[in-house]
Order: sequence, then structure tokens, then C-alpha cells
Amino acid sequence: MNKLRHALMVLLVIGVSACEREHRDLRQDPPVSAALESVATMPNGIAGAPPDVYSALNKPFASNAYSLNQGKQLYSWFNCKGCHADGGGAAGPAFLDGWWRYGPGLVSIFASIRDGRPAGMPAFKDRMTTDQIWELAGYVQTIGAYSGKTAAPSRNDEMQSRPSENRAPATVSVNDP
Amino acid sequence: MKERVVMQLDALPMHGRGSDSPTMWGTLAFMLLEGSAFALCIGIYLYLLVLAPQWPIGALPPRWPAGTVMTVLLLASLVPNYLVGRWSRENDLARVRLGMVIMSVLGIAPLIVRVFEFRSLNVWWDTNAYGSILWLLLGLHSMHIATDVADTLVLGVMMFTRHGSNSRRMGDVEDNVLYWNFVVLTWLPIYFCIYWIPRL
Amino acid sequence: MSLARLATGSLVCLSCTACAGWQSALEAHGTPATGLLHLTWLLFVVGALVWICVMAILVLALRSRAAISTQATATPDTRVERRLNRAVTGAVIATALIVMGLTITSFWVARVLSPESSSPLRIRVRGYQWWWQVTYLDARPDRTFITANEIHVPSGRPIVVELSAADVIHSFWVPNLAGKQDLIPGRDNTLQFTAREPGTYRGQCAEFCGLQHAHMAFLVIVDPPEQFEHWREAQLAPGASPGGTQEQQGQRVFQSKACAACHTVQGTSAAATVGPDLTHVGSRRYIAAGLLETTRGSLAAWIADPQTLKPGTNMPMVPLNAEELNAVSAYLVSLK
Amino acid sequence: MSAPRSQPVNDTQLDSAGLARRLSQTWATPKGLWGALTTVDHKIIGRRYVVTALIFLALGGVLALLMRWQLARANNGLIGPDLYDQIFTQHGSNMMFLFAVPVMEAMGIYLVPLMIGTRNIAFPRLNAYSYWLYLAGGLMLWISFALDMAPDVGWFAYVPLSGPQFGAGKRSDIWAQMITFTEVSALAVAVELVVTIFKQRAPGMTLQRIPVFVWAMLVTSFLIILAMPAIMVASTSLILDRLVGTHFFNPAEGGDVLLWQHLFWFFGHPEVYIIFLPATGMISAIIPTFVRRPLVGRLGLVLALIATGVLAFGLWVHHMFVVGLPRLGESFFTVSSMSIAIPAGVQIFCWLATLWDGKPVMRVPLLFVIAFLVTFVIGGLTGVMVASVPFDTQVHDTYFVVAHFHYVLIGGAVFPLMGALYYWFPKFTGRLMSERLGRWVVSLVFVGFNLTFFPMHILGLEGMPRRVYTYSEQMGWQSLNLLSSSAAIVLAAGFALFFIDLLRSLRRGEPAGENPWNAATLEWATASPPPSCNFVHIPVVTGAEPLWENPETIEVAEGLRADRRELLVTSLTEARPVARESSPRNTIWPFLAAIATTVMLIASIFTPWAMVWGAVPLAATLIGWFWPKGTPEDES
Repeated sequence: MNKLRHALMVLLVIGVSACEREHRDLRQDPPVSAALESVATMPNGIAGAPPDVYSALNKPFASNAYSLNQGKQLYSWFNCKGCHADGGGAAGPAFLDGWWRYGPGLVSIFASIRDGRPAGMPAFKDRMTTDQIWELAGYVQTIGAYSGKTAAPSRNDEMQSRPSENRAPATVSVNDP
Repeated sequence: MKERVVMQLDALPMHGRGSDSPTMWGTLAFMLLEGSAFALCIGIYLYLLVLAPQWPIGALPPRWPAGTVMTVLLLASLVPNYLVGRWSRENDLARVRLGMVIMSVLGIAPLIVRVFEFRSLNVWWDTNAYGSILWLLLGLHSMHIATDVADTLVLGVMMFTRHGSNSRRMGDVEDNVLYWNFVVLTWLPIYFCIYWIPRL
Repeated sequence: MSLARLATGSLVCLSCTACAGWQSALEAHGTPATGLLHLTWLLFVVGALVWICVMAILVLALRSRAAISTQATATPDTRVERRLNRAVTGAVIATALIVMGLTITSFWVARVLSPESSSPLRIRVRGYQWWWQVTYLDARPDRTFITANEIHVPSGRPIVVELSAADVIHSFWVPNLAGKQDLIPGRDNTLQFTAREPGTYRGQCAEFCGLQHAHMAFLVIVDPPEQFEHWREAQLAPGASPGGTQEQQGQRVFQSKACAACHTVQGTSAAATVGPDLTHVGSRRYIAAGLLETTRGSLAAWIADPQTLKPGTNMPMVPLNAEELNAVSAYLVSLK
Repeated sequence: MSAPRSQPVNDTQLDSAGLARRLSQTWATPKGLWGALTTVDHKIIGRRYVVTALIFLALGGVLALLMRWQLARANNGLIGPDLYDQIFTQHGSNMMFLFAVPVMEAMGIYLVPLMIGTRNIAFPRLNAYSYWLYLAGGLMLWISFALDMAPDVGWFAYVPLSGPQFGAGKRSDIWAQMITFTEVSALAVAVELVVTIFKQRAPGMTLQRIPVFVWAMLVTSFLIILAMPAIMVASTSLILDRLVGTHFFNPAEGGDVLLWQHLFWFFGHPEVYIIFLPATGMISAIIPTFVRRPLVGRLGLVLALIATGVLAFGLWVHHMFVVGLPRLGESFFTVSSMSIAIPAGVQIFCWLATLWDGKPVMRVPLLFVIAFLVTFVIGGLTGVMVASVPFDTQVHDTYFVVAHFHYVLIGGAVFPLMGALYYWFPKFTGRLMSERLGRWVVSLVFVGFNLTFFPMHILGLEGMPRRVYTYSEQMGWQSLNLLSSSAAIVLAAGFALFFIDLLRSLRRGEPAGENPWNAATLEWATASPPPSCNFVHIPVVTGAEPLWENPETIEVAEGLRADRRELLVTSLTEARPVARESSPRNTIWPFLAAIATTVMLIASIFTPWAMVWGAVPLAATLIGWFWPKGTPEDES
């Protein structure tokens, strides 16, 4: 009998994780968004700890398909392509090569977007809401990922410049023909 | 209801061959089904061709040597294929065993040539729609070669076991021969599509 | 009996809802909608007649009764058989003739309703996920302007709407004036209509386009020609500069907060094109693609919490305190 | 050689009681789980298919009630947009792919072998495999719905909304993979039915003597074989676009958004005839029995079936009249769409002529036929209306079209199906369904259906688009939506009563003998429910209505073996006996192959490499399936 219960437990775990990835959380309560603002960055502003409400929400911005997809939309809406191209880098640094000048953590990407960085990265503090910055940060992290997440977005209906995020690692296949 | 016997069936053979064998009709039905899938893929190829301002899109036409070697190889394999069909109809176990070995080799060879074909396409499946339909057409046909070769190998091994001398297995060989003809014949329009339409 | 009750019931419902028919194909206020309405009534009448005839035959055929145990006639006599076959052939020929008649009528109506008219007013409508961007073209570039969700057209003049989609498939449909036409990414479609008399006609996206497909409406406001020109000049002017102190503070908040990162107000530093153009948002009757009437209160409610009113919309919830919210909504409603 | 083979036992060597016992032992399916997993009996698998499909009908019906509840009032807050999108997509996909096509094929699986006088369907193991795959596809879709990851892009999943950019997460992949499951299973059954009807008819059953229901299943099977590959190519290219970045539907890289619509609707319209033609076959089987005379214009009906099947491939663009195709193309499809009304007219008038000259018996199956005639003619006429391009520009994608296709699907297919279940339930279970409850079911369903869906014609003309999760009160759609929603409860009550009658009659139904309706076709010549071997002796057919021509005795053929599973193979046109083919015994391999296929297909949603390593276990199970087992069935 416990074999059956064991199997049910496994199915439940798979089910819950699928649930998290596919859930459409359309509205974030204002207090939660405000709480998401308080990121404790290190003195040099590189890494840091996310607010504890982030893990209470079960880390949606790194694993929820809908929020990653919204992040990709924001990437093109706020003209990140202007400096970073499709992740290959132009005036701004590349994300594809997986080398993160300010650290690969989601918090450092969040801090880079929100407060800007010295060498020309503008601060989007007043240009985007906190949820949008988190979604964009979660998406940017998938560009340089070494293994494709299940929730990672697929290609856009645009000209193809590199393999999409769900076919990571993009770096390897970008170099050969 | 009361029954009145009007017909005796015990004189009939225990297994029909050719058009009396249900498995032959089943193979025909599956050929019709897969044939319509191939026709649709060629339809997509021509649909995208008509839409594209320039065809092939952003790529050189595929290098034709590998594809032509494949076509010659497949057409050549029709001869032993026909012989195996005739031997199986004559229930000649020894020759059928030999024939199955030959057909297995002549099934694996195209798969090897197909690797070179994929490399001579000059385009990746994710480069553009032209590349996508090219890889879909070639991939679909390769899958059919692979499944038929697997069928030939299993049937070939079976002919060497005690089950080989059963006329039912000879019927299966006939169906396999029929299906290989289908795999070869569907390759011709695909070959023309992939290698020669871009050069028209 | 149930059929009679059904027919009267539906006719009653038909009459009482026709009054609110500003998005009904049964109220035609322009070509080709009028022609389509006549075609609708013709098809309905022909269909009803055919249905009544078939039902009459069915009722008459069922007048005799029998028990399941009665002996079945395996081979009915040939004379009856031949008469029935002739009747069936006759009915089938009648069906073929009716169908051919309807086909020819449909071709004739299609040809009549799409005349190639000279010098139409060209308007470009681009469908976004869940709102409409409307661009008025003109020979001189400086007289072209962009607005959203509400299309003013002069009455009596043929209008050609150039349709393109920015993301997914939408469908432009204002039933009072014309049939629908899809907006397909990668393709350019056009729709032509002429509005006869002035009035406000509502349209709605008719191809499922995602979460807020239900709230992707637009208005076609038909003005007399000179009133249209007056409206057009007003639209060309840049955004009204804020009068009162609250409106000025509203403009400052608008430009400093995230609003300017998505919206455009001509004549100010806000020039982003992600969201709709708000230069003359105050002059529009509805905001959020036909969701709310344009008032200070509705603007404040929409800015404060867009996801509750239109769940899934791309408008973010910008954190503003009460005073900033009042100022911004006062400023936006003043942009006539 | 292997162990000495037992002496072959011919059916002539045994007396009738001994023969019946020996045959039921040879064709038996063991009881319990192992029997259930290994059965290849078309009756068990057919009944299982029908029960599963009816459960999916009930589940889909509950979703329909939820939608009607949400639309009962303007600006109703019951269901949010995301859940509503999942509900209407699940309702559509479930009804079309998990209920309608499988249930029509299931009736074919159960009845065709009985109606043509053979002992099992051709390729019975493939039949078992097709059921397991169908069940796996259904479970996958419904478990995804329970996990809030059901597809939310509509049952025809137009690109680019279901494409890589706008279809976030794995929802559209689950839709596309569900298509693969249900289509492979439908194709498998279609191949079986074609071969069964071609090669396993009773001796003497020439083309003119094949029952019209069997003709309908034959034409439907060819429709499936030629149409379903289109949706498989379409769903495969959609998954390739989403998973490995191909560009079939990407306009920026040479693809085309309309390519999806062409591919989908080239399958989509034959799909609705795949659902409708078996229903016409059921009507053609019920009417003669309940008017006590053969069909008028039998040849006309068969030619109409074939004409409908051929024309079905020529009118898919009427789903795309508003996408901006050139006018000449559209007018061609107006002609073909209108002209398909002519074969439908032939069928309707042949049935009416049969009713006219016959002596109608007002039992429940005939009441459903009458309900069908009243409802389907309305649906057919609105179909002719929407075939006209200008009219379609006003009503396309509105509630007018929702009303049209419910009239032709519920009216045109579900009513005949319910009549057929009342008609053949005694043959399936040996017990009659209740006449009293049946009359209540017909009236509730008929009234409920018309009051629910007729107002939708008016709502559509008043501008209410399809698939809106809510509408504002200024639109004036409030009262008709409320009428439609409240009538939906009456319709649901009718269906609930139908299921109650179905379950109650299993045990407490009045026992029915071999032929409770004194019908004419062969399935009524054997016991109810039929023995595992269907016929102790294969019947010989001399006319189109065998049981009416000689009601007391039935001519049979003997000479088949009783110690191994044997059935008769006959020639294609004259049905001359040509061979005694064997029919495989129970085997677990189809179940294992279905599990291997399921694992491969579901894993390939997450990684394309699943098709590579998933093919190995699948190949292993297929080899196990085909490897000869040395049973007597293998002798030749």
C-alpha cells in the first residue's frame, strides 16, 4: 500500500512544481511590491540578499513562465536591445557569454537595473515598477543560463539572432555555423 | 435463432497471402496515411516558396551530390527488394534469409548517406522557414527509413529462428517489401523538391 | 407546442434588446452594413421557409403509428418505391436550385458592396494586445497624428482602414457599419466602409487574442464633415499645457514617474510609444479600450489598480500616493 | 520442432453446446486486472471507449455550465480571464478530440464486426494500443487542467497566440501533444475499420448488402486517414517552433501565420464530418427498424456519404473568410461550402421518404431521430447561410457561429448518438433502457438545447463576439444570455437523467433477448451481450436485410477450428471466402507500448532529445509485440 502512497507523493511534487511554473499571477498586492523593493545589497553593490517576501512567494521571477515571458516583453519595450542587442552585447556588455561583471545573482541584476551601473547603465528606478524590474532581471538571467529552464521563454516572432533562451547554452551554438 | 449450414470453409488455407492478407491491406492504409502527411509537407514547402520573395531564403541551394547518391542508392535497392518479394512469394527460406541480410545493409547505407545530406543542406533548421521545412521534410523521410530498416532487421533475425519457416512470416516479408517500395517512391518528389526546385 | 412557445419567446427578446444595438449587425448605419442586413433577412426568410416545409413533411410522415412487433415488409412493392424515389429526386433538385440561388445572390451582394471608390480617407489601425492604435495619414507628414481606441470619420465619405497587427491576430469589427476583417501579423489587410449619418458606433475585437480579448473595444464616431475637420485640427495641436497648480503637479508626476516611460504627450518630454498616445486622452469618451467612461474618478481608479479592472493588462501598477494620484488624474483629464 | 501440437479441433467435430463452450473458452478474456490490461476483444475495448468518452462528455458539460454561469450576468466576477480561457479551450478540445471522434469510432469498433458477421476487429492488438493512447492523452489534458496549466488559446490554437512568443509556459505544448495522442489513436482505429470492412465481411455480403452504418464508418475512416495527418503535421511544426526554434509560423523569417489556419482547417472541416457521418449511419440504422421497412434510396444515401466525404476536403477556407484572402478564392469556397448541402439534402429527404411510407413506432430511439431532424435542419440551414462570404463577415467568430456548430454537433451528432445508445444498449448489455425515463430525457434535452442555443443566433447578430469572459451591461445582451444560461440547466438535467438511466438500466433494465426491436441487421442474430466469439458459426448473407428475409433460421458456414482463434477473410467486392485468418490472443505488449509512447511524447514536451532516447523502449515493446509467441494462432 505504501508503494502507491509513495507514487502519489511523487506525482504531487511534480504537480505542485508544474503548478508554480504555469500559474498566472496577474496582480501583486501593493504591500508585497513595496516589500520587494527592500533589497539588501553588499557595500560594493554587487551581490546581496533578496527580500524574504521573495522566497515566501516561492521565487516567482526565476521560475514562473508567465513572469519570464513578461520580462522578455519588457526587454524589447524598454529598448535594452539598444545597448545589449539580443544578449550578444553591443555598447553594453553581453549576457550570452555567461560572464557577469556584477555577479550572476538575481539580486545583482535587479540592483543593476534599478540603480544603474557606473559605466553607462541608466537607472530604471523611476522608469519601471518594482515588479517589472524583477521580471526583467529574471529574464536577463535566463539569457546567459548554461542550461535551459523549463519555464524559459522561446524565440520571438522576429529576425533570428541567436538560439532562444529555452535552448541554452546559447554561447556554444552561437559560435559554430 | 436456428442455424442452417449452407457452406463449408475447412478447405480454405489457414493464412491468406497477397491481397487476401489483412496485414497487406493494413500496410496499404498506413502508406496512404503517411503519403498524405508527405504530400502535406511538400505542400507547405511550395506554400512557403510561393510566399518568399526569394527562394531559398538567405542560403545557397543544397549541394546535390549527397542527395543524388541517396537517390541512386534507394533506386538500386529496389532490385534486391523485388527479388526478396518474389522469393518470399515462393516461400524460398534460404534465398529470403540472404535477401533480408542484403536489404538490411541496403537499409542502413542510406541512413549513413543521410548524415552527409543533412550536412550539405547549407542551412540550419532554426535559420529561417526555408531551413525549417527542409529539415522537417528530410527528418520525416529519415524517420521512415529508420523505422523500415528496424522492421527489416527484426524480420531478418526472425527468419533465422524457428519462426522463419512459417508462411505468415513470408507474408510479413512481402509487406516489408511493399513498404520499402513506398519509402523509396516517396523520396523521389522530396528529392526533386529539396535539390532541384531551388535551382529552377 | 414547445416550438411555438420558443418562437414567441425569442421574438419578444429580440424586440426589447434592439434598442441598445450600437454594436448590432441588425442596425445598419452605413454601407456595406445595410446591404448585409438585407442579405441577412433574405437568408433568414429562405431558411425559415425551407425549415417549415421540411417540418411539415416530417409531421405528416409521422401521422400513422405501429408497434415494434408488427411484421416488417422486407421488400416493399416497386411502384411505391419508384414514386418515393421520384419525390426524393425532386426535393434534392429543389435543394440544389435554392443553394445555387443563394450562391449567386451572395456573389452579387459581395460585388455590389465593394465598389472601388475614389479619394477615400485612409486611416491606419494597428492592433496591440488589448487596445487599438489609430494613425491618421496625410500627404504632408506634419499633419499626420496618432490617437487610440476612438476613430472619428466624416459622414458620407468612403473610409479605407489599413489593418496591421503588432503581436497576435485581432479582428476589426464595427457591425453597424461593416463586416469584420482580421489584423494578421506579417500581412496588411484593408476594410472599406462609408458611414451614412452621424452617430457613435461601437466595435470590438472579434478574434480571440489573449487574456483581455473581452475588453478590446473601440468607437467609430461619425461627425459631419466640418465638425470632423475641427476635431482633426484639435488632434494636431500638442497636449494642452496644465492650467491649475494641481494639473501642473500632475504633469511633473507624469514626467518623473514611470508614466513617461510608456506614454506620449505631444509637446512634453514624454515620448514613449509602448502604450497609447495620451495627448488628447481627456477628449476621448472611454479609456482602457472601452472599459471606463473618461472621468477624473475613472482615471484615478484605472491608474491606481489596473489589474483589478482589466486583469492581465500590460499597464503596471505604478505606486503613487493619494496626492500624486489626484494630481495625475486631474492633469490627464485636462488634456482635451 | 516445438512441443507436440494438440490435435486440431474442427467446429464440425463438436455438438452445438460443446462448440459454444469450446469457442467461448478459446476467445475468452481472463477476469481481473490482467485480463483488463491484456484484452484484445473489440467488444470490451469498444465498451471501454464509449464509457471513457461519455465521462469526458460529462466533464466537458460541467465546463459548459461554468461558462454559462459566468456569462449569465454582465460583468460577472465568478471566473477570471485566465481560468475562463482555460475552461473554454478545455471545453472545445475535450468535446472535439476526447469525446466526439472517439465515441463515434467506439461505436464502430463495437458494432462493425457484429454487423458484418465476423468474430473480432482486424488488428485487435492495435485496437488495444489505440485505447490506451487515447486514455493517456485524455488524462494528460485533464491533469494539466487540474494543475492550472491547461491550454488557454482556444481549441484551434491560432498562431501567434499559441506560438513561441505569446504562448508562455508549456500550455500550448500540452494542447499540441494531446493532438498527437488522440490522432494516433484515431488513425489506428480508422485503419482497423477499413481493413475489417474490406476483408472480414460475412460470405455473400456484397457491396449492395453492406449496412449503411458500416458504409458511414468506412467513409469516416477514409476521412480520418486523409485528414488527420494535416493536424499532426501542424501540431508537430507548432511544437518544433516552440521548442527548437523553427520558423514555420514566423512572418519575420519567411514563415506565415495563415499557414497554421490552412493546415488546421484542412483537417478541421473533415473533422466535423468525421463526427457527423457516423451519426447519419446511426440514423440510417434506427429508422428502418422503427418504421418497419427498409430505407428508401439506399444507393442514394451511400453515394451521399461518399460525396460528403469528398467535398469535405474542398471547403476548409470558409473558416478563413475574414483573414483577407483574395475574393476569387473565397468565392470558390462559397460554392463548395454551399454545394455540400446537397448530399445532406439527399440524406434528409431519403429519411423523410422512409418515414413517410413506413409505419413509425414511437419508441425513444425514433424520438431522438425526430429531435435530430428538427434540430439538424436548422443547423444545416445556418451552415448554408454562413457559407456566403458577405454574411460571414458579420457573423464570423460571433455567437451566431457558436449556435450554428452546436446545432450541427449536438443536434447532428449527439442526438443520434443518444438514440443509438438507446437502440443498441440491449445488444451491449442484454438489458433495455427505460422507456419512461427516455421520454423525459428526449423532451428535457430537446427543449433545453433549443432554449440554450437558439438565442445565441440573435446574440451573435447583436454583436456578441466569441470567447469573451464577460461583457458590459450597456450592450443589451443581458436578457438573452440569462435565458441561455437558465436553459442550460434544463439541458444539463436532461443529460444527467440520461446518465442515470444508463447506469440504472445496467442492473435493473428489462432483460432483452437477441432481437428486442425485431431489427434486420446481423448484430441482432447473436445473443445480447454477444459471446466472446460473436458468432458460433459465421453467418452467410443473401440480402440487405438478412433477419427480415428469413426471420426464423439463419444460414451459416462451418469448418473453422474451435481450438484456436479463427475468423474468415473474404474478397473485397463479392465477399467470397478466401482464407481462414487467425486472430491474436490476449497480450500485454500493446499496453506496454502505449506506456512507452506516452513517456516519450510527454517527455518530448520538455526536451527534444526525448524523441531519441524515448524511441529505444518503444522499439523494444514493439519488437515484443510482433515477435511470434508460438501459439496455435501462428500456424499456417
